[in-house]
Amino acid sequence: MTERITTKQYIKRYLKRCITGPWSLMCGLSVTLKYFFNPKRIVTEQYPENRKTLKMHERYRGRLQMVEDADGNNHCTACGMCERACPNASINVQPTKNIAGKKVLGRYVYHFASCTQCGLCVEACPFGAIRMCQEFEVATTDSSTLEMILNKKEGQG
Amino acid sequence: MGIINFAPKILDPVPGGKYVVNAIDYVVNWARANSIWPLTYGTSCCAIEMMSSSMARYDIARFGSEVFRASPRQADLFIIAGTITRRMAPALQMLWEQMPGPKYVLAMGACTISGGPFIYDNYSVVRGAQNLIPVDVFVPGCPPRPEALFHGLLTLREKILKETCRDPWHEGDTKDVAFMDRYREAAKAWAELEKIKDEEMAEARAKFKEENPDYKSAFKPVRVVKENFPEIAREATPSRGLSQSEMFAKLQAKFPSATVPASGEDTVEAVIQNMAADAPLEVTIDANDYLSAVEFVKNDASFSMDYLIDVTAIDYEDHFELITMLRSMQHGHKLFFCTPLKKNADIPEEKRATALLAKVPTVSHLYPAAEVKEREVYDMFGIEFTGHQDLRRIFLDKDFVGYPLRKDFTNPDMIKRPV
Amino acid sequence: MFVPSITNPIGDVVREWVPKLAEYLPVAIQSETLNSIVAFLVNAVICVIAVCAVNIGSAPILIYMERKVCAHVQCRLGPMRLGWHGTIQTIADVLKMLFKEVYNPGGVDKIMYYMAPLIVLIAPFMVAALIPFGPTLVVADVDMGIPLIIAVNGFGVLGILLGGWSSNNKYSLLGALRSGAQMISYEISFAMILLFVVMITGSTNLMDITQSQSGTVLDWMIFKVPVIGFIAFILFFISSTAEMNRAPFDIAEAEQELTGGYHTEYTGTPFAMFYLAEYIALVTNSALATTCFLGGFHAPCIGVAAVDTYLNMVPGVVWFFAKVYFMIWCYMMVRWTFVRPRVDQLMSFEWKFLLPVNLVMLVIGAIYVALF
Amino acid sequence: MSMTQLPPGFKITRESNTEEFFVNMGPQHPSTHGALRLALRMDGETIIELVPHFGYIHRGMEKQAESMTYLQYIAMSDRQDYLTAIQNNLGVALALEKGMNIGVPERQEYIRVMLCELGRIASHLVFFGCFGGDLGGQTCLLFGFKEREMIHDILEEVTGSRLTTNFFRPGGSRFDVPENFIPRVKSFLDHMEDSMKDYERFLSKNIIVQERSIGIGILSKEDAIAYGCSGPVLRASGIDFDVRKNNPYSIYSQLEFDVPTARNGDCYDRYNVRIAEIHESMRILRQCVGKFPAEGPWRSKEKPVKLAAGRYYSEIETAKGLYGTYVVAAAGDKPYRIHTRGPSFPHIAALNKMVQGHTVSDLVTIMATLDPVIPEIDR
Repeated sequence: MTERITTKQYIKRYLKRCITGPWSLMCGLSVTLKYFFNPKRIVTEQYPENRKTLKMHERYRGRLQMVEDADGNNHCTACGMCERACPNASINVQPTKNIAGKKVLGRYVYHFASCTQCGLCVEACPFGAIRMCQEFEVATTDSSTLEMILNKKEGQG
Repeated sequence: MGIINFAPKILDPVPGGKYVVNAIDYVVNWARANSIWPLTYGTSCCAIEMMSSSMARYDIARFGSEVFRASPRQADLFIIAGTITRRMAPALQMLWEQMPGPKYVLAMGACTISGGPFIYDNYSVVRGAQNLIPVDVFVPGCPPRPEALFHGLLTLREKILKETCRDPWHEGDTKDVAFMDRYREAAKAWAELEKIKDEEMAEARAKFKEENPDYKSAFKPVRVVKENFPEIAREATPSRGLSQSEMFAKLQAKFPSATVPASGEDTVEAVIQNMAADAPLEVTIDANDYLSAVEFVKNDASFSMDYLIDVTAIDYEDHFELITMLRSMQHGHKLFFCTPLKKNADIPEEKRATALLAKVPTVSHLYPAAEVKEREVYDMFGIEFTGHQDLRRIFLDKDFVGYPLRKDFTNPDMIKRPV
Repeated sequence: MFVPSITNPIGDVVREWVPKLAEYLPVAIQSETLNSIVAFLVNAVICVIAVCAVNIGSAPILIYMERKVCAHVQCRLGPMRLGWHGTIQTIADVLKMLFKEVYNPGGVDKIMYYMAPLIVLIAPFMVAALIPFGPTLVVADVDMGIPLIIAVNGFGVLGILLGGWSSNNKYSLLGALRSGAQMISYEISFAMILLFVVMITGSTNLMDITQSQSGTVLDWMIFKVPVIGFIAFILFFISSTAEMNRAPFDIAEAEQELTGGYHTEYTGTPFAMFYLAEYIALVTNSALATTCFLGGFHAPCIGVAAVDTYLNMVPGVVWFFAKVYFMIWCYMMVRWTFVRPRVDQLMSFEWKFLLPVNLVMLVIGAIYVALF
Repeated sequence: MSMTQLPPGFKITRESNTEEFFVNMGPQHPSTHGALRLALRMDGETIIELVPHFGYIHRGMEKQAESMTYLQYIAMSDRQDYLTAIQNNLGVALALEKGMNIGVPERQEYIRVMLCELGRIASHLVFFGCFGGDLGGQTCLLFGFKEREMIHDILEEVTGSRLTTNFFRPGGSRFDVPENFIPRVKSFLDHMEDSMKDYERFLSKNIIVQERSIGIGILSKEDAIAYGCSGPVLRASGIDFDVRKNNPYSIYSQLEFDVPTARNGDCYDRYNVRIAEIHESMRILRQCVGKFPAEGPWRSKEKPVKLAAGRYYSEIETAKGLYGTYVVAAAGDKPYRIHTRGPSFPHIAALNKMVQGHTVSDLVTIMATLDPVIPEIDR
């Protein structure tokens, strides 16, 4: 920016900045002082301490979970829609045959390690057999625990 | 490190010395576990959540970990936040090596644990940081919430508190974790099990069928009821500037080779008439006319296409199609040039994968914006731009083999998505 | 034989006690020279321990304070989980840094590399020895106090330059060069403003300077010379911030630009020393500001006898540290408020603004001394 | 020193008496905003030339997209410009709607506009924070993120995730907004208005900020167009171009808002334009809060996402600029190819033009005001 100005203008501008400059800095300082002396403005949530009151929203997408009734029965029919909807092979539905020879859910293998919690599987499931749970404390030191079997019981059929 | 590692050797034989060693352990672990300084390292989405966790709302400072060091030499914890690509991997390993021990690694997010969304059909992402450096704590999620990161931090803290100078911290080993292989093996194993089960159950099933010939399951899967919504037609807001047919007429007057792909019995005019009002006009133009056509629409006053949106390409069986997207800032209309480029058939089959198959004049002297975009097309498709000043690979290493966006591209690291 | 002696109240006590204790020794080895040597050594050890204790002891407190101040400015809580409100967080940090692996990157000049943090530490320690903490609490009551401080303060830049150069890293080198240019420039206005104080009080002895500010608040240097004193204080504040390499003048570290500047390559204990030096410099500079402008260890008397007697009942050292911590808080508020100027702007600010103003101040000071 | 062989990418030949040297910034550097590597050719602290090296976060999204279903690609698009993932979702959804030839009901339009404007504010707040932070004022960074968390809260309640929203679908969205959405947005706006006053007082008039950003990194009108810049960077150079005005999508044509522009195209202008955009977004949100239809369908009839063969192009104005999605559809639920035109790519390409003759400190300022998101460049 090469702007041509006279010496008089330059000096005028220089002196003006000598006043406005410190004033602008004072304005900035006033904001920090205001924040410093007002403990009500602190917005911190203390996570491990607030564990009891901390609740995720209803739609929060945590880990995948099977919808089960009181007896542990699930609604899964092992149709594999979720497996096809999953973008990255996080779901592996392994069907089996029950005593009547009908295809039912054997193991619902869920790879939490690669799950991106996009929720496409839940969307794809025609029977509402799975959902995203509200769990978020999921850190582990052992990566093999991230591979889990979601169903406790074989599917019904 | 250093002196305290000798403490057990000297003190343990001394009577009562082991209590001193225990005390040293306690103090050292206490200090290490409560003062974890992370390294500022983030490549993508998880980095934002990592930043969020150090901000006012979640405040990682409560754990004493707000001292994000920009230099690896002063950091204790390597939070790998974000996807690791093959190109980034050496840098990541070097950063880890530069950290003084004891150092810990926290893999944050699905990408760093297993490759996450980038497992299938991917040639550039490292599937899991464990392949590169030893990882202590895994925090799954995409991206994990700040609370989840804190939970990871607390998990790491627990881990550090269990250490002892009798078995001092040492560099762990990297693990070859081919998650996909494990998935497949598990599936195979299950299939085997199924076979055995089938055999075992055969008798019981037959018996069951005999006993209950007209067995009907009580289980009736209930379909989720979906709300009914009205069907709504799309309304296209017309673009400004020249209409599609006006543009096409003007272009064809100058370049007779310009057409619009018409399928079946529709005439070109009919196709243009039927175009949605907000769709850009896509004109197929001969490769020989390409440069002069771009020049023409740039300089012609009624077109004045001064803005290059993008240059990209599509790979078809026998030809590429170069798409040059142009827009007029002044008028507001958009014009896409689709230039079919015949693939060079003279190149022998075995060399095709690594050879440049087509050639087209560059437009980077007309639009500086095209410089990087054409490099991208060169990198991804292997189309040569004659006259380009600086035609290098842009996203991939210079020794990368092949052009990934070609349909026949193969790479040993790529896992095909099952159909 | 000439034996140097340190003149301070502790020294007097030691000098008194050493001959008395020496009488118990065999007569053959009793001598005046020995007595004075022993007295000097004992005195020196006590003083070194005292200075170290005050400085190193205050560093964790300051680090904790800084973390809390910045947290509250930024609407968060800061360290909370270790001890009551995270009070012992910094102790864990210090311990951890001591237990970290220390190694040097390839291609460094090892002697220089490990010497640099030590050199950086020297300067603030020496300055601390000259500061009168109370009416009788001064390690070295030197007549040439102010010139000595000016001389010693320039020492720190040497360590930073060495550290940056020997690290064999371009970022470190850039940081060191920046800081070298910056500190040498700001040294000048730093010295000028101290000279202004010397001119008004007529002494270079820090104890004399403090004593000349006795009386009410209005006798403090900052208010003694109307308006000019306050401007001088602000100028001192600015130049000392730059001297300490603290934000907003921390272009030598400039995390966003140079990833850490001169200490990019340092690990563990050497890095902790740089860190320590930064905070000790903060103490000494605040102490200097307190001594020169805020009346040192004098109570803020307001001229009303009833109040003043109560204020004077509090020992001077408490007042001194109260003022020092107030100054430190000011430095911190400034650090967490302002953004960092560019290198060339920083230099032109020094040479085109600060220095001329300082010269004018000196002239006005001279006129003031001549008139009153 | 005469360099006979310059490293790849450097072009300028010059005679110099002083020794030139090369500095590598990145791929892991605090102020490159991600995994970007900048090779600098410097004379002292003055930058002679800069060569950006991309690809450190190239994740091959376009290759993957070829084998993905469209819905899976919407989930993938979250990971491009993750600062406003919700806007990427909209960009893809609009292109798919063109292919499916379906529209969306009015209520959904309002949901889209409101969430996108919230996303824009969130992104600009990150800019505000990073701008202050990169200049050395760490406090700014935290101020910016403080309000951003409130937006995240709203987004999480609506979409289920803080960053990777995966929310919009062709013809609608995944869910309807919850009941307390409008009151929450309202209270957020009230809070935001107060905070912005403080923040502007804190940074806008600050003399150090002005000194460091006025006249720095000037991008002329001609260069801005030639390099294909868009969004606030283009508008700061004095060009009144905003897809929301020039090619209105959704219901932007029914809403009142201005397109803030500036004249000089320097860092301070880019900063001011973004701050003004926050105010404009708040204005849009206020209008939406007033007009939001309480009743009515929130999506059109659910259909399987299958496109007719053809090519569909949609463009929207994200917080960074023009975000184009080019879908080459084969018949069925999988694309033949999807190409994304991200706004940050041209900005970094134009970086060399802006930094020449400035110092490393200025480079940091310029990078901050370009506000790039590297994964969106590399894809």
